[in-house]
Amino acid sequence: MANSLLETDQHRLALSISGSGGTGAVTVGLILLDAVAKAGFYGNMTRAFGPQIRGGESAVMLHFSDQPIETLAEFSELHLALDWVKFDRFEDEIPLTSSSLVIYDNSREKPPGLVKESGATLIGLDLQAIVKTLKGSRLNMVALGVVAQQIGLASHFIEAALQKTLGRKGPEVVTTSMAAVSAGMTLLTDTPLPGLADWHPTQTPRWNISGNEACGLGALRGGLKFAAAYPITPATDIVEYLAKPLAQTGGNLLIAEDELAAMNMVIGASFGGVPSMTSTSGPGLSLMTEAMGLAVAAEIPALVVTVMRGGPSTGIPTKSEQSDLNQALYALHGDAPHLVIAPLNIQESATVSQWSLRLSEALQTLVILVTDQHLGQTRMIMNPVEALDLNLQRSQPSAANEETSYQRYQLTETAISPMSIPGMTALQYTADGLTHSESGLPSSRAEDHAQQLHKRADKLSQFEYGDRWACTIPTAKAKFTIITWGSSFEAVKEAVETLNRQGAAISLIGLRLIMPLRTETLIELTQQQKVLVIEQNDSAQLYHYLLSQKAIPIDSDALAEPGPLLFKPTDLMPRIQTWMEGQL
Amino acid sequence: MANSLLETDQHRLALSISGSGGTGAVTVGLILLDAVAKAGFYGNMTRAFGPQIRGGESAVMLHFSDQPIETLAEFSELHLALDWVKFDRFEDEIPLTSSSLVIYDNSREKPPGLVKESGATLIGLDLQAIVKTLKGSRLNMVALGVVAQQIGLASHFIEAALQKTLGRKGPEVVTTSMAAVSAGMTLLTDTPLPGLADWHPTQTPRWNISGNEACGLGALRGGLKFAAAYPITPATDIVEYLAKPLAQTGGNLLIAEDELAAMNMVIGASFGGVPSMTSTSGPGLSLMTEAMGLAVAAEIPALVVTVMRGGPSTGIPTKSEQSDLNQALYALHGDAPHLVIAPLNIQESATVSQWSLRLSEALQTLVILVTDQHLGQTRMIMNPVEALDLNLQRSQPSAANEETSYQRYQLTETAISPMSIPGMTALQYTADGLTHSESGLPSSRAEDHAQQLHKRADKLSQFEYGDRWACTIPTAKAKFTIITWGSSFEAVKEAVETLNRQGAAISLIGLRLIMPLRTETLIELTQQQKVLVIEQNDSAQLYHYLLSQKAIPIDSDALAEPGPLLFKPTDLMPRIQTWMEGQL
Amino acid sequence: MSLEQIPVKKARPNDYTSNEHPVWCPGCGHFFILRALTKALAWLNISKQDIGLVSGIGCSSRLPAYLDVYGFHGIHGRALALASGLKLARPDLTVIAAGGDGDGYSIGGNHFIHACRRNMDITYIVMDNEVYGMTKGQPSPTTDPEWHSKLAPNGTGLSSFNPMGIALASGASFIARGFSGDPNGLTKILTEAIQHQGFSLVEIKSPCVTFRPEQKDWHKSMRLMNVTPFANPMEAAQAIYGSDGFDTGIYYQADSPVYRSEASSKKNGTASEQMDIIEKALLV
Amino acid sequence: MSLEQIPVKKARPNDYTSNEHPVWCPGCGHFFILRALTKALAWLNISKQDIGLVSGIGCSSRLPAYLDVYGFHGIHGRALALASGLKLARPDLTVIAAGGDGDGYSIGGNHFIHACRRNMDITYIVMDNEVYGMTKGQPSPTTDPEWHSKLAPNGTGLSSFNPMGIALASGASFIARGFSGDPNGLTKILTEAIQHQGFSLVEIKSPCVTFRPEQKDWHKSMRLMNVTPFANPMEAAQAIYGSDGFDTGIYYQADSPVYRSEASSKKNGTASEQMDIIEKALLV
Ligand SMILES: Cc1ncc(C[n+]2csc(CCOP(=O)(O)OP(=O)(O)O)c2C)c(N)n1
Ligand SMILES: Cc1ncc(C[n+]2csc(CCOP(=O)(O)OP(=O)(O)O)c2C)c(N)n1
Ligand code: SF4
Ligand code: SF4
Ligand SMILES: [Mg+2]
Ligand SMILES: [Mg+2]
Repeated sequence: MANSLLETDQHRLALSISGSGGTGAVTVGLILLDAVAKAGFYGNMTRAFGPQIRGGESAVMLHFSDQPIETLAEFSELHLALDWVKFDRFEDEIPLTSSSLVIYDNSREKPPGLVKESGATLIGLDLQAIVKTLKGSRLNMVALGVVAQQIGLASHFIEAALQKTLGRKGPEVVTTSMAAVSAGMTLLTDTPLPGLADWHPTQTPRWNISGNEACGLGALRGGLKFAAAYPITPATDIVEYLAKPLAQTGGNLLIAEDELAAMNMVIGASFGGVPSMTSTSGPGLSLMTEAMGLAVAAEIPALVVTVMRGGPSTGIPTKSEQSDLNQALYALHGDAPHLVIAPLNIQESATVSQWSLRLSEALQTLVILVTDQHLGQTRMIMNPVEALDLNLQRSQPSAANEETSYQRYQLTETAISPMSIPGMTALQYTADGLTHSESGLPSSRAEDHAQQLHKRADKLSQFEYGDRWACTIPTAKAKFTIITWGSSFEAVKEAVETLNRQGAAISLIGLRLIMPLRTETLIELTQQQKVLVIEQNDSAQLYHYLLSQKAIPIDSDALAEPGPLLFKPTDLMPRIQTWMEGQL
Repeated sequence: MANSLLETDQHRLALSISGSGGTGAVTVGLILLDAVAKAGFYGNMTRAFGPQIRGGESAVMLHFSDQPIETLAEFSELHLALDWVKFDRFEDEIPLTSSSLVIYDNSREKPPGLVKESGATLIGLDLQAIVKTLKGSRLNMVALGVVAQQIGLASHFIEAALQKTLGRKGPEVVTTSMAAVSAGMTLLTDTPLPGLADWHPTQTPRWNISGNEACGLGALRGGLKFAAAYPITPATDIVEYLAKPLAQTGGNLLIAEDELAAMNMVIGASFGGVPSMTSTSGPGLSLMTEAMGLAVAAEIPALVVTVMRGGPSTGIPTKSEQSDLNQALYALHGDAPHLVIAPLNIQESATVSQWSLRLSEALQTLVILVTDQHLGQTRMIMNPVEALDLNLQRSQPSAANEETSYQRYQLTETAISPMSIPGMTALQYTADGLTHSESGLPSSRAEDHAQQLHKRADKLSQFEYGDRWACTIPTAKAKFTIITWGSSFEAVKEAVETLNRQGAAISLIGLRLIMPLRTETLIELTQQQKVLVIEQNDSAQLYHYLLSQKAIPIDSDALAEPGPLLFKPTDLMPRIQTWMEGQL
Repeated sequence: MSLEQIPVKKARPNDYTSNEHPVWCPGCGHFFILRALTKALAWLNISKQDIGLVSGIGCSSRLPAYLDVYGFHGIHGRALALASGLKLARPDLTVIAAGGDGDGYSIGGNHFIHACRRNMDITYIVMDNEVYGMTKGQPSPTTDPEWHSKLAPNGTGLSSFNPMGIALASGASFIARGFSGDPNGLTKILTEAIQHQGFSLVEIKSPCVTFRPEQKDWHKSMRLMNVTPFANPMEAAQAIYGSDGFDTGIYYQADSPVYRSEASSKKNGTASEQMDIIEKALLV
Repeated sequence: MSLEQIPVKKARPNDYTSNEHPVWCPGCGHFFILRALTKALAWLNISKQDIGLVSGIGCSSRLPAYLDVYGFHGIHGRALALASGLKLARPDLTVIAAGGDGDGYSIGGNHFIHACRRNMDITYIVMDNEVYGMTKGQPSPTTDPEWHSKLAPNGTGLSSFNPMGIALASGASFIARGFSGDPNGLTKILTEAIQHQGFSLVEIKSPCVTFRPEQKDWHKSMRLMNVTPFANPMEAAQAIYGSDGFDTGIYYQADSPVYRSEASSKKNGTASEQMDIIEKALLV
């Protein structure tokens, strides 16, 4: 089976496309993804860029399947090179093997050494010659035709996709492009690749969506009515996506002058009674630190989505890493309990963000939703995800009681105090980030301080989160348990499933609710186990956090590696095996 | 022995003074402290204020001894009330017992119920009558005379202290004040207090210094030439102290528009080759988070002193807490190793800050020096502290080599790269917070990323810090070890010493170098021990950190309590005892 | 505020005060600003529950708790960001931001210029005592270059910040200077500022009797309500730059485009119909 | 820089360039600014090792690595704070800060106004393309209110930020507008700005050919070096407000007090003698 160092029962196909600035490699990828989707399949697409802002080399990696698929391809079965300029930059991202097929335009430079050394089958075509014969056509469209033919993708799917992607440029552009595609389809009829031919298309509706869009969608479903943000890679897409839907649903998007403003705007709007969020990445989250503490202390609901990239400092802005967990957990000064939540894959981004926004409202607290560049910017063809049916509301005081004055931070059984909203008569109060008593008035008494500190911790720790806190995949008689989170989950899951099929017995836990940690349940699940924590950062942040909470056995181990390259199931498998052997 | 729930072989005397706005309680305290110092003794003074900015009630607590003393008094032996306005606010800070003596002006309100209930001996004097007889005199000066007489403090010491404190207001003020003091000294000749009479004065020179001043002094000794800061309680005193000495030594103090600016100014100055620092507290440190990450990534030496106060958010700005440890350790996004250091008492603030500044230079890294309101704002009479003799220099490249171009972030054995300074010929480079290669040029390659991440971690972990990393006080045959840090240290130490004298066998570790943690040494010291971690915050931050590093046994316990009240040795003793019994 | 919402009973200033006694030093200028504000609110007869009063940190920023309205005592320097979020999310509220010269012009400077530029319908009250009062007497941006303090023993040497000039250059549509020692003039300015549609800067000289005792003499130099408003920015600029800082009144009032919430803008169909459209757009 | 230090050999622009090829898109205006800067440096014949060039984050902020000087590619919005620390600590260096309109006027706005006020001897180069280039096309403070983008599908509706007006109100002592398409004029402006004692704002229109392709037409509307400098702020204000944004040249140049380092100021005795005095003051 194709691309099958892993044993799996689904069909898969892995393609990649590269080209220097202006060659249109990304456009080919977007059209292919959409066309294959229209043909009834699933897939995902990631991008890689050179250091140039634009006009530099870029590449896309596509992974198709007849079933939902989140993992990236392990190597490229078919690579299309629109040219070879600086191709070596993508060596890590686009592994070629001797079973790869490489198609390129032989009117330009020859394939570089590393391509030849891979042992891949090289097919140079004179694409340029075709372009010359077709007025207004472009090389990337001819190449698209070649690829479509190679993978057995019918031309009407391409045409529909072209219509969607290029339609706004006018019907002529579509016609010209389609002519080029058709010409390309005749160029190479010999097809060594199994392609899509014997795959079973599905008739069910599917979404073409990125993780960042899914995240925004979930917030909208959760009732989002206000967002404020400052652009930052790789999070900007979230608010760019939200701009129109928010306007459609009577909400507002405020472009802030900086992240300090964005976070405070969110707090102001939420104080006004409106479900609110912001989105950012590490450097921006750093700037939000102080205001996030205000949300905690003044008990203002607020959702902050942080899309991690390589760090520290400006780091690697366009690539993925899971190294901002410590920050999400611990950046705030003082004892400042809040929620830290992470989706395990792109598919669930929408539900997890909906849940997160509702939790912020119900618990009147800060929720930091942690995703990363991979989860956020990968584009997926996937089954639509149903909205959750959640009953998590901001608790409001009943009508004012003349006798007793309103106590904004009143102690209650749930430790959640009813929160009045401007406009409600006789329930005025002043929200405050100073240590305060139940009334909200400033106090520096030890008793008030301890009382409110405990209240804020208790409301989060006592809450019943249900079993959405983690995805647990137990395996009968397992002696080993692997714990992971975020974008590492799918690769780890595939590795574990494959090993289990090969006879291993490993249980898997993917954590969604990272703080407050479901410590007791974790202890139950892991106490008789050898535990390995897998994460994509240099200092094993999740591992140390779990140790700090005594949630895993003291002899647990970590497999932690910094970004920007994602874990691959086949790389993980031998490492997990070695680890298991070391435990015996 | 006075104030001696604790057994100690030193003389001690505990006083307190309170009064509403304008009564001059603080002035009396400052003069007493200085006069007792001039008499040849030691002491410390802390202050407490009501919520008013000024004009509100305030109180000072003084603890004197014939030997160096850091701990606060456990209860007040002599309390002077200039009036009783809102005295109940200080109930926690000024504990009165049946052995307390309370002196007050009986021309005003009567002592409140809680004073009577304490069982203290109450002595009402008609101070106001004296004031009326002496033109220009003030009630607080008469009262000062009463207290001086009570504690057996000779009038020439008061006069010298008055001269120092009030001298700049002109000789007349001093004369009038001294007349009032003298009158006060005749008012109450009966002295139930043992007082200073049989104490042995020392002839050695001593300092009158606050912890914040000591911290600034240490930095100056370390070669500080640049500071930038934005005012914030309780850290402002550091830069207020530095203003003149920096000008005297040819350095600069830049008042920044905010903390974002302050931190970046420090980085800019340090890039210029000049040892630099800033000082702040939790909210300000939050704002410095992003720039601190830049110092780490670009390897720019920088010292950040954070003086903790009650948190989260604005919290309790004028009082102490140890709840910003997590922030100091973990706030930075990405994997961002740096140093976190804390002095254990006021006495050593000068040496620890000198060491910290030099470490930042030698390791080209960010050092966060963590103190707190108590350590910073307590004023001490103490023995002068010698400057350290440290040989910790910023490594500089030797003259440019025409053959090979300068590599700013070159890998070396120590993982410290020679750093050129603007002005050095042919050694130009660009410092960068983007992931970079050895040359400093941006790179998003996994290999460069891992290499530089490891380099930055290694230079800190490999360094030989010597035994300044902790104050370890081993006890023979100890089964118990207590670990603590910062301003909790002195109270814990006193409790442990007393328990040990009573037959317990407890070892004590006060951590100075908190990150990177000397894990192996800690394991050695604690592996056969029952361990208790004591700290002043709600979530047991140090305890969880030590667990996260596997530095203490998994069955270790925490005694963590939020501020703003400091730990007292006598409160700690039974709690430690109960804990020890629970371990058997 | 639509006509129906106006409460029938005419409000009195005291209706707007809370039971909390201010922490301010006796004689602090901020007391009079509190008083003038409650008078202006009473004059305008705005319902207490429809007022959002947000602030930063500082003596001045303690203001919200002294009024019986919806208050937010936020963090240092961010009052205008809080206010902007609140106003955009809740256009029905009367949103007022308040704070000090340190809060607004030093750490809050960026929000200040961008709030001016957005020109949302917010009234911004700056209680300017040319010092950081709360932290016990450090120079602020408006401090005289010669003023000696611990932090700047020889003075800062920096010419002082020109808040009204910067507000004008940044796009504020209402700019006034008041004096805490002139409660009537100040009440009038505040009334106009709150009524004005757009961003109003009310810069108020307010003595800090504790750390700047010499400011007790300000009342001798201030000229009360001697300024006449211009609608033309160049004329206003001339008046602002031409002043020695002791003139009071409204310098500038213009009818500039106001940044408004889309929340109220008409849309087709219900929210759930809109969500359907949004979700359908994702289909392949 | 004293006369002795001037290198004997006359420098050429290429002496100041590094070997790194800019990551900018072909045709980006920033290329021409790089070129003009090296020309100005060569003209002034400043030693490479005596230049500190600091920036923030953005396409424009990539500048330092393309020069062979001491560079600092800092974090977004903080170039001026870095520069201020560097200049105060090292008054002997020629300190230049550079960045984009987003970096300088949005997130960096507070440092911008306070750097103007301090009037330290720093040259600030803003490469203004009226867009966030690096993050792929969001509206910046200088963006036209009507420009449609993903983030503001109907335009921001906000009147655009007036950097020169704000700089003037904030106290900058040299204010100019340049155009990347006019290398000679720009070189002249930069030369003057670097020579000027005090804070110089050089606001340069620099097309972003990728996200604002319509800016390729700017060269049709720009008027090259048609402005004459004023030393009087009101006259300069009139010229700045009166311009449609397409005039170039130096608008304002004044001889205002410059904030200088104390590091060089005379003191009595050696550093260690001074430390003795400092320590003695602590004795009881
Ligand atoms: C981030 C942060 N930095 C610093 C402070 C300390 N701080 C509190 S109030 C204040 C200045 C207050 O001055 P101003 O705004 O002029 O108000 P005033 O007290 O003079 O009325 C400062 C610096 C803080 N609370 N938070
Ligand atoms: C704290 C922070 N917020 C946001 C970003 C993302 N960011 C990088 S560059 C940039 C804007 C760049 O625009 P501009 O300064 O105008 O420069 P240009 O790219 O247009 O030259 C932004 C928002 C960041 N790096 N750091
Ligand atoms: S310190 Fe100054 S500003 Fe603060 S309350 Fe007192 S007088 Fe007012
Ligand atoms: S995106 Fe725009 S500003 Fe950035 S390099 Fe390209 S053209 Fe220049
Ligand atoms: Mg002030
Ligand atoms: Mg720009």
